[in-house]
Amino acid sequence: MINEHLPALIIGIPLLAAFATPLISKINDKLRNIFVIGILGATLCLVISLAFNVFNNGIFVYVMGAKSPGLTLPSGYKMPVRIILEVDGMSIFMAIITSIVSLLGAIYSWAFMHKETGKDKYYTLLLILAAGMFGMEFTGDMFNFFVFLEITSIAACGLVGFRINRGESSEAAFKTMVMYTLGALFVLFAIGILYGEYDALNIATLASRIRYTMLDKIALGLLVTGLAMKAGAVPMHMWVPDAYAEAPAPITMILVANSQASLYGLFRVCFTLYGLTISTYTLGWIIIILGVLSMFIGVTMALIQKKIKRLMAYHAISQTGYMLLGVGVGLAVLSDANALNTYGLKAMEGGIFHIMNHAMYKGLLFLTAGAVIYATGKRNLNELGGLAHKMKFTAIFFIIGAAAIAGLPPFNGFASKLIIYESVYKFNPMLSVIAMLVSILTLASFVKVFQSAFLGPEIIEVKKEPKSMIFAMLCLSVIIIAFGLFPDIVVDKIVAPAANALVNSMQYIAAILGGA
Amino acid sequence: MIGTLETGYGVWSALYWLLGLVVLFIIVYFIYSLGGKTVKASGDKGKPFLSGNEMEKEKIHVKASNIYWGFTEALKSYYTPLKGGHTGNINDYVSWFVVVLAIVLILAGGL
Amino acid sequence: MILVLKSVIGACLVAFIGIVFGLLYKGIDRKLHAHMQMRVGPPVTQPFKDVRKLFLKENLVPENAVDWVFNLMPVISLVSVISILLYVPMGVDPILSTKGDLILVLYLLMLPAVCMILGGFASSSPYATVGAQREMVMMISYEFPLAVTIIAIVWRLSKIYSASNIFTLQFIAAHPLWNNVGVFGVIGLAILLAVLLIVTPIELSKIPFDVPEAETEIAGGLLAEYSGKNLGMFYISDAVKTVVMASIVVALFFPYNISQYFSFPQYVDYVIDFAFFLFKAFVVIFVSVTVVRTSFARLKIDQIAHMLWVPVTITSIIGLLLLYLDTVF
Amino acid sequence: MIDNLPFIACAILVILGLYTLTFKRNLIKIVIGLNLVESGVNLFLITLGYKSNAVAPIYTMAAKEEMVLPTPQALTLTSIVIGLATTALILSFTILIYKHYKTIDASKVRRLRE
Repeated sequence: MINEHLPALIIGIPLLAAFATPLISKINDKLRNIFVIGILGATLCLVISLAFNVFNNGIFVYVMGAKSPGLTLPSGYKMPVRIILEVDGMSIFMAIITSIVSLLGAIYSWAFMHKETGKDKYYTLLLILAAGMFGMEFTGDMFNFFVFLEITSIAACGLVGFRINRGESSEAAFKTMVMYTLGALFVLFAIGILYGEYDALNIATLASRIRYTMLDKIALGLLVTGLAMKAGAVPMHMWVPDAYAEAPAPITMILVANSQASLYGLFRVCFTLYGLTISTYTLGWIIIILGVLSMFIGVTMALIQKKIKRLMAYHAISQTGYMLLGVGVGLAVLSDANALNTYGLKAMEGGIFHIMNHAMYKGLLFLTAGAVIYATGKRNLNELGGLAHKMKFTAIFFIIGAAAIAGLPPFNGFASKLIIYESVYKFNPMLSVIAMLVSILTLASFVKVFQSAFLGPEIIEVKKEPKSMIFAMLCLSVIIIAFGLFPDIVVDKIVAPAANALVNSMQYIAAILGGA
Repeated sequence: MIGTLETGYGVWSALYWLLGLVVLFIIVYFIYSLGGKTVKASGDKGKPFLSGNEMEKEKIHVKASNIYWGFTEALKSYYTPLKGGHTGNINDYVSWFVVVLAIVLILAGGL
Repeated sequence: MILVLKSVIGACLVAFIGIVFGLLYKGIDRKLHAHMQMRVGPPVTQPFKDVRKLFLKENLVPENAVDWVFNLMPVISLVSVISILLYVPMGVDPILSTKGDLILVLYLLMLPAVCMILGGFASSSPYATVGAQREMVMMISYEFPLAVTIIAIVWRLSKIYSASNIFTLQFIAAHPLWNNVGVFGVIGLAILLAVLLIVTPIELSKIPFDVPEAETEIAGGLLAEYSGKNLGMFYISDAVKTVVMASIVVALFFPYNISQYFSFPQYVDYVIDFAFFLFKAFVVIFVSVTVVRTSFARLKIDQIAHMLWVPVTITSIIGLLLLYLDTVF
Repeated sequence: MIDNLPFIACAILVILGLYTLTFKRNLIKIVIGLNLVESGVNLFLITLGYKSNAVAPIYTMAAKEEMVLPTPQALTLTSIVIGLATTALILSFTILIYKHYKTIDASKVRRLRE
């Protein structure tokens, strides 16, 4: 029974729980925390069971209010008109990331947000954000995608500006909101164009009808730019450091997953919607160039930052570049079966694996940054120093996260970067070289953070980090190390299905339209 | 073989490396333990060498913005325009978006 | 199972080889350096004596230092640098040839340097911090030419062979590129070799690139606060790193063996190949360490950064382009 | 040509909005610019479903069979609601910014940069 309705439940449960949260927090704060963590834990379980379902039985199609998508209308017209959720390997891959990250974010928030007011709104927004991300990942309908995109935008900006006692928070939230809304409006514009041309909103139906006219090209450009902006690609990245630095640390971790949900949307548009009709070579190059710019400019800007979370935010940009690079190479050779099989698919696997790794280690790093800010009340690296004397746990977690993001073996970042280097070079050797260079610049800037915050003489007072924060960081560290030691299992079991799902867009279409 | 990642053109197995690392760690730690005993120095002996200058604790710590001087100095001509580009002005954020939109539209239109 | 056994025994073996020959090369280097300056110089066994003396001394931890980082880093540095030798061919195939490749070696090469940097930072001395940040700046600066060199070679190889282990050093060493390229290719390879020979002394922070240590300027730099066995560990890992760098250069550019010209039993072949490898490594160290450090004076850190980011980078890209041209014509 | 007039109007609205967003420094005006873009997009959506001489799709018992396409209207309604939410949120941030910075000049509201 539950099995049939999994996708709807995964979106619905957090969404309903979000509006129950203010009521429950009227009773008791602790009860509310347990409730939120319980809901997100339950969602994680549902996602995992859906994942098994998808990996065993292929694409999972869920039609709101009907048994199958192929039902005819009363007038005899046969076409998928209902709201359809379509879950394939890539969607479920993203949903796994989202659910892990939001659960750990909620656990970390317990102690981190302990002294703040307005926690009921905080948790409500957190749950809405999670629900919105699941929606973006599961939906099989372009307009639904826009709606969920806006839900995440509103919830995310509400959380970015959560600390209304800080002017900077409001500023960051304002800027982010303007950018998010603008991007989403252009996405809506593109959806309008597609609807006007093909009279459909369903992704599969659209994909099967697209003829690649001039209007389609415009729609493609709008979609790519809008979604790439929300994913934080250079040179549309400037909101990223603002938003990431000003949001509370657990929220920043979830915002990373939110950006990745937009990245998912970008890939879905490029591969599934347009991948069948056009030679994607130029499109692939556009994505690769965005990726290379993001990697390089992101990391060089990070190197000179003074605020700990701003620095990490620039790294989030630069790591997004790796994903764009890996998947972009796959996209560029999509129509060349030989190249796709020899290195294109591997590059995509690297890029997609990197999405998951990045969510984990960047989450960990933001959490350690949160712990530092919690313990000292200082955000500026110039004022910090000597924390490793007292905060041993945080220091060790920071080392793990930093080594993973810099791609030092044996952590997970190394595995995904290795796949990217060793497949991308075949497409163009300079891409690999730049990726390797960016990796060491990343290392350099994290060594800087470690030196200025954790090492040196004890010069500031610190509070001890609470247990719930340590627990959340520990979970992420364990995931990072496990993925680093057994990368082949992760790649085979969940990354390869995701990459294949993107490449085989015929299957995605056939699941809705039936044997296309 | 579990733990061996094939990348298409290369290979990596963390487990064997870790095994080698453990063995090496035992060997190296054995050599290390042959050395003299470790003493946490205090007083004059434990102060950092500063060519005879007396300094407060806070001043000894090199601050974050002073690190990597040689790098930023060598790449000054790269960093100056880059820093100038990040104005923090919302108008510029939107302009960049519009510029990229235009470029992507031109490129995508020319497919 | 055999591989497990091999990696255990191999680890002991490379630890022995790395430490002994590393210190030996260091002694030879010092001797030759002295001779070139018309001095007599210390005996070849002097590095061993130095290490022994350091191990007899007390191991001081400064007051402000973060102890656990400060004491852990020398050990990890030596462990990680020796572990590279598991993947590098030394005349014979590497021990873990099927379990790691060239990119891994590059990353492992960073580990000892990072350990030294963190150790320097952890000692909380301004001189050490300055030295450590210089080391880091050098690392980021030489990465680009180094990456270009390696990717160019592998990319050119991948145009000829389509094996699934092109990135392993075993494969690269078994298929020397010199034999398979045209005129442009040979010039390009020579340029890349030159780049790698420039990068080698920087990687090892030898004069003229010894700004991180720079005794006359910042009092020993990142090792300023280290003493006793901790310093000994760094001393040994520096020696081992020399062997590692030399063997990477040998594996990439001079993988030729001489055993096939004789008809000895196989185990003698191994010994001959290994001895020939030691000779090639010695030549590399002599050219890129001893000669260079005798002939030049120390550069400033921003000069090094600039030199690596502009001229050396451009040179390496020219090498890559020539290799590319070679596939066209 | 005359049939395309609504589309041209949409394009003009969007471009005007982008102009406002790019060149106006007042934060309130930036919000207005955002709303202009939004109106343009909404107008575009609603125009898509237009049929001449057809009735609104809510009259199920109407004498004429011809109806305007209902889906774009539903889309537009949703989009308007979302637009309202974003505008409200963004204006409340503007109020907060004014409280902390005592200005709503975009060139002065930039403590976060580099």
